[in-house]
Amino acid sequence: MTTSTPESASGSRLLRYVDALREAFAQEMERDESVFVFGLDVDDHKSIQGSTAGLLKQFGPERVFTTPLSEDAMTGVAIGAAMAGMRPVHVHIRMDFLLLCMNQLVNIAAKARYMYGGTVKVPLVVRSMVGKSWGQGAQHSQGLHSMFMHVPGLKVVAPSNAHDAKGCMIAAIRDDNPVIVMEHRLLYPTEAYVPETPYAVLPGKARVVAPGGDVTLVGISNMVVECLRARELLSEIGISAEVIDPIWLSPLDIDTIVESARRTRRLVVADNGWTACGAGAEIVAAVLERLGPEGGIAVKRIGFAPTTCPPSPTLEAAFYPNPGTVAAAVHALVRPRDVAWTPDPERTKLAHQVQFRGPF
Amino acid sequence: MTTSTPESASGSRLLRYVDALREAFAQEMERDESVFVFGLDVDDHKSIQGSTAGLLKQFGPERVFTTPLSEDAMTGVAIGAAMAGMRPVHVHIRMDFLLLCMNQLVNIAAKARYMYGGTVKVPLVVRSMVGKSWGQGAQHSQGLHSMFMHVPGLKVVAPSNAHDAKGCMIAAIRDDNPVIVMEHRLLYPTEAYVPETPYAVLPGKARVVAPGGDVTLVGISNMVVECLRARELLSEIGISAEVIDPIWLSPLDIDTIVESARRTRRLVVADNGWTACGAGAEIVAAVLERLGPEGGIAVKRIGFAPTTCPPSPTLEAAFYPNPGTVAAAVHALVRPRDVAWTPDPERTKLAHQVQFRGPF
Amino acid sequence: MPETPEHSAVAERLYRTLRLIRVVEEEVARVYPTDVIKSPVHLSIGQEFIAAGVCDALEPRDHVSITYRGHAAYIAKGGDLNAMIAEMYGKKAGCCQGRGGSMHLVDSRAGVIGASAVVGTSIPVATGFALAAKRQRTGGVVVCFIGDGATEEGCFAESLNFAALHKLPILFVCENNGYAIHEPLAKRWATDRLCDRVATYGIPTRRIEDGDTVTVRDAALEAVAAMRDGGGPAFLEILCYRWREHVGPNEDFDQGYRSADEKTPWAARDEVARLAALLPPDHVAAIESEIAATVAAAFAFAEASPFPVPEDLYDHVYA
Amino acid sequence: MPETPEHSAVAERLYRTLRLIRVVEEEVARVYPTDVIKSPVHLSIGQEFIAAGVCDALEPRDHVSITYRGHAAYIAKGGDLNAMIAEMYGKKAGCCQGRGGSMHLVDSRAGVIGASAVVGTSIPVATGFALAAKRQRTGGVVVCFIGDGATEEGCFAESLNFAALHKLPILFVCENNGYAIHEPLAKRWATDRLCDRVATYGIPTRRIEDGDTVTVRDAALEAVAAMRDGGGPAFLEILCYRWREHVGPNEDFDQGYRSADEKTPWAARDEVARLAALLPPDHVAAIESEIAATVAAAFAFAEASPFPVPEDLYDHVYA
Ligand SMILES: Cc1ncc(C[n+]2csc(CCOP(=O)(O)OP(=O)(O)O)c2C)c(N)n1
Ligand SMILES: Cc1ncc(C[n+]2csc(CCOP(=O)(O)OP(=O)(O)O)c2C)c(N)n1
Ligand SMILES: [Mg+2]
Ligand SMILES: [Mg+2]
Repeated sequence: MTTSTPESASGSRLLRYVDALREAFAQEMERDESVFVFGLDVDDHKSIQGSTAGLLKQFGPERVFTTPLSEDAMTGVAIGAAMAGMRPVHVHIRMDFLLLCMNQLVNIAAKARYMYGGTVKVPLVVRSMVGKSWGQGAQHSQGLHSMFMHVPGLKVVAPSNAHDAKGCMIAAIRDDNPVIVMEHRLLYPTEAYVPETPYAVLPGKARVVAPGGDVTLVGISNMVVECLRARELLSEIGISAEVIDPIWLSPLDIDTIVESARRTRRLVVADNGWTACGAGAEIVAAVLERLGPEGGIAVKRIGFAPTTCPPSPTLEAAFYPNPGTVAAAVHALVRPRDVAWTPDPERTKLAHQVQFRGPF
Repeated sequence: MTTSTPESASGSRLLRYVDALREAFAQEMERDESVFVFGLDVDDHKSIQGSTAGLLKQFGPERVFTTPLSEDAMTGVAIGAAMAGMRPVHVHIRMDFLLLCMNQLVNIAAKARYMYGGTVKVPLVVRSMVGKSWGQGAQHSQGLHSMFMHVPGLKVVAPSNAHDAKGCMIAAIRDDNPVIVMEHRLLYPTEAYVPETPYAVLPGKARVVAPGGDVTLVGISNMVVECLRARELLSEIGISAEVIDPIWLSPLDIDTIVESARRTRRLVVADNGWTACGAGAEIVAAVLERLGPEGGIAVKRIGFAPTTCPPSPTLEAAFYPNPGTVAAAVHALVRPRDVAWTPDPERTKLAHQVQFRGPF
Repeated sequence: MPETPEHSAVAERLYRTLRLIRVVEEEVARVYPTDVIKSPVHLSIGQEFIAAGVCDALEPRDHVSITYRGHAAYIAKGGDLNAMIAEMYGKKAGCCQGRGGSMHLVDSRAGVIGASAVVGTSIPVATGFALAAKRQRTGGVVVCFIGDGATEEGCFAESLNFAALHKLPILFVCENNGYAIHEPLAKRWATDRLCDRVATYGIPTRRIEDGDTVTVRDAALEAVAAMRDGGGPAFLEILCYRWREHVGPNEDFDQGYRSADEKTPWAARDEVARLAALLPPDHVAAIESEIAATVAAAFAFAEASPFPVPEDLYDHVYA
Repeated sequence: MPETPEHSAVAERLYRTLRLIRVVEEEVARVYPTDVIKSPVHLSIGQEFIAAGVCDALEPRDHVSITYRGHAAYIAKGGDLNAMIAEMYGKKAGCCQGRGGSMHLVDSRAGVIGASAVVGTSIPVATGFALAAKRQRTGGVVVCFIGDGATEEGCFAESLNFAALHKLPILFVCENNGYAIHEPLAKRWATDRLCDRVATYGIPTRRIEDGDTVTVRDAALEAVAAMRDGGGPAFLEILCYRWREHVGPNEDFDQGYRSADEKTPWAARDEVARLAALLPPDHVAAIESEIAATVAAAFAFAEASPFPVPEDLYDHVYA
């Protein structure tokens, strides 16, 4: 198994995130008979936006199958199968549906190894997609990763590009612990260089995506993309942002973030979820515990507005952070005495968001 | 309706936390016919440790009733009844069981008013008890408040004494929003002055429980009691801790904490739960966002060890923070250059913990 | 249906409801590609007879619990049409002020309990409304519409047991269209003995296979009457067929997961056409122009209404 | 039971298991007030015949899924007794290294799936073991023991449907003792037609009311044989009675929620005594002293074992 980064080119092709995921499943299922993929609609013609396309044909209905609408029990089934030596990948088309599975995930999956004294393991992968986009609304849009980061025994990963999608998925499948994977609907069509051979993007290592000296900007999931765009906008007014992608949220590579924040003296976390008790709170608190009072670090969290997600476009636009709001927040932190600055809204849009139109 | 504090004496008696809760239900059910109390075992002879004692007799089985073991649906039933104009109090003997209810609580209760455009309200109270004590283990011990603090639309409260237990419960019952109440098993026998007449301890107001100048020590739920003990131990070595009880975790009165931390320059949060993405992370991050880089505030979170809760006494003792570990952490923060100090373990025990022996 | 004056009044009323739903949804489908609608739509075209038949048995004090595929029942229970279309357009005048969208229609005044996009979640919530109706002695009943897929969620079993235990006035209506998205029953149900299962809770059940609006209405009337007398819950499983794709405005027989043949018998007995044929043509024509005007007005209202302003975002998080 | 050599071997084996469970639990109850046991205990005294009968039908490759009231099935399936008692004492040599306690017994080598203290949660997990057994073609089956209360959780219905749909080799055994803590069935079940309900999934069911260990064993043998032939899941509802309080070592007939009369018929046909009477007295005596020695050794082992050290806290959070 090799490790690699999104830039490494030998044996790589430009691949979409969704195809990178699909390739990870195909390669791992080929390699290991105990891997199976199940969940509502994994075997239909839409195949979870294409991320499970072809698997049914290649591996048959014993290893690729849909389920009844019974998320709670299906999670338990996955846990049981995992304890019995298989490697289930359980798929949810929306992360919101994980709320139906919390009891099994938190009370059993996270705790089994511990409460059974190390005599069992739970090599389970739970895939869940965040539905941000056109009109998804209250119950098809949530990024609930912080709830899982809270619980010892779970791992949590949120790949932000095609390269990491494949590498993290392979790492998750090979991991002997339950891993919650947060995939982002809007990342599916995005492309990156992806090696053909299997490789793992392992837990606990963040990546400095773009260097900078004035502020440390941590992006989570698709917010990495939006932070990179914010970085471009900021560079035009002479602010240099270092963008970090934690990739794995649990275990979290706090060292890389601490290292950067120690240098820039400013830390902004842009999250794909609410801020209260969120991943941003964790990162800010952990960095400041580490740096101590001499730190004198300015901090700011950005995330969903503290409301339910509305579908109406005017409200939805105000609900989600975007490159413009990220850039404006960074500017306010870096130049607190300047008048507020907001980049031209037209320039803050991301190409794929302009193009995308619903429903799914 | 009056407001009051645990010290106010006129018309007050010393009452146990459990009896203060019971009195709140009796008074509110007397006042408002739409209030009802239901959940597994609320009507048996143990009556949720006595907290629902006598209610069945006084108000009859239409307003005080047990349920099947169906926490998910019962939560939905409570939500529906609340939307239809009633005021349900849904009781869970352990907070861990709320994991079965997450879908209804987060996807419906928290969002209904918003996603239905303000046309409905959900005046629901969810009582849940934290089972810390002798051998409760992995699934009977969790404090999951931060998961609920994360979600807009929910309120969260964790009364730490008998006075607030009654006042918060009355406020929760009268609130038109879903309120998650975290009660702590070990607080049930503790006494405070409790007014006889109904009163509310309203959302969004913290209390400075004991003044101090060297460090701001925020305690959550029963950790308030343990912080007060830590404060005594610290005072013996000349460290003066200001202890704050947020009471309501959502909405959170961050102003009171900011005010204190600005003065003491040191902030320690001792929580009754895990620290990752926990209430302590939220408080630390929010305070530092507010105080800005000139703050130069030293911070520290204390909570459950990042493991599952074990029942074996040697492990359990290491899992939970206690007045000794809190005091030691504060000391390290206040006097970072001193050698580590830990108070005599015998002196760090709380009286009721020494006495209590299982199982329930 | 024999030709008595009362019966023809019923037929006319049912037809009016059926036709209104059909015209609204066809208009939704027509405008959908122009991007005026701002959230995913789940059309009930072909299944309208269930909502029309059941809701005809209800009174204003009764409630219906609908799903994300809830346009039909919303309309049949008398939900405000302007507010519905405005909601789908994401407008402030929408029934949810643009905060719900097509999947979360609500009309508290008309007794329409808000819909959920998480399948099955509405079942216990509806049961809670029935508990409140009983405790508050309103005399009202609750109808809980669900799909076949929703019966697989654990809360369905939990709710049935609770409703039966407490003899709550709730009629569960399962619109069994044979699919959950693209997955057929055979891949989800161990057997099709749903009614038998529900009956074991002591709940009277009936399975309606004939696709007849009046059969549905009569069954609902009977169940509701028993419920108002304190008879406790009842259950109807009603076979039906979804003519369009699961979500979105189009047909999808080219997608391979089901064949157009499946639709043929259902299209042949389309209740909208069948009931029209039972009525005097001038009545049908009058209803048609009335409905055309109503629907045009609703879409015009939605079109002309303003969007919420960004500052509205923070309203209604808490009561 | 006719007197054939084979049958008396069975009776002796069943008796040995029953008696071992009874002696262990009575010893647990005896030492409990001395505070050596470090987590809440849920005794199965009076209900042992179910675990003893069912597990007699199993092979080492089979699994059992137990509950927090799981001492009986743990022992009957051959779980390590020393490790069990040490676990209850909170010792490092416990089957969970002191991380589980009485409510979370596990013995992977003996095929005992770990227990959960959240009622019902073990049902889908056991179903997952059955899925694995089928996919891995081990030929093994899974027995999932549950209480009557657990059948009220939604995951029970969900699991039954899935197990039947996929014809999984799992035998669900409901130990119906009529109570969940202090709440009787009448306050929780709309009807008692549990077997009828399960049967609607196409699952063969049987209700055993006679409290007979051999009846239980024979029913389990039959079900397991059918399952090994690919017959899919089966279900047994077995009536029984809990003689002690829900949690803790004592009787509780003075608490008012149930009367001692309820116990009388069950005590009259106590299976431990009944099977003992069927065996030659010298066999019974030999078994008795053997069990006494085994049990004494287990408690002595637990007593002598060291507690975990605080640093152990961080082991096994992740694999
Ligand atoms: C809990 C949950 N699981 C999965 C989904 C995805 N989903 C949306 S609609 C649907 C099908 C539901 O089928 P059914 O209940 O038969 O209703 P129908 O769409 O056929 O009217 C599914 C699986 C969801 N919204 N909620
Ligand atoms: C999900 C859940 N709800 C409630 C409880 C509290 N509780 C513990 S045991 C029990 C009774 C379970 O009854 P049953 O399944 O009949 O098993 P029994 O104790 O009678 O063997 C209850 C309600 C729990 N542990 N888990
Ligand atoms: Mg359907
Ligand atoms: Mg029982």
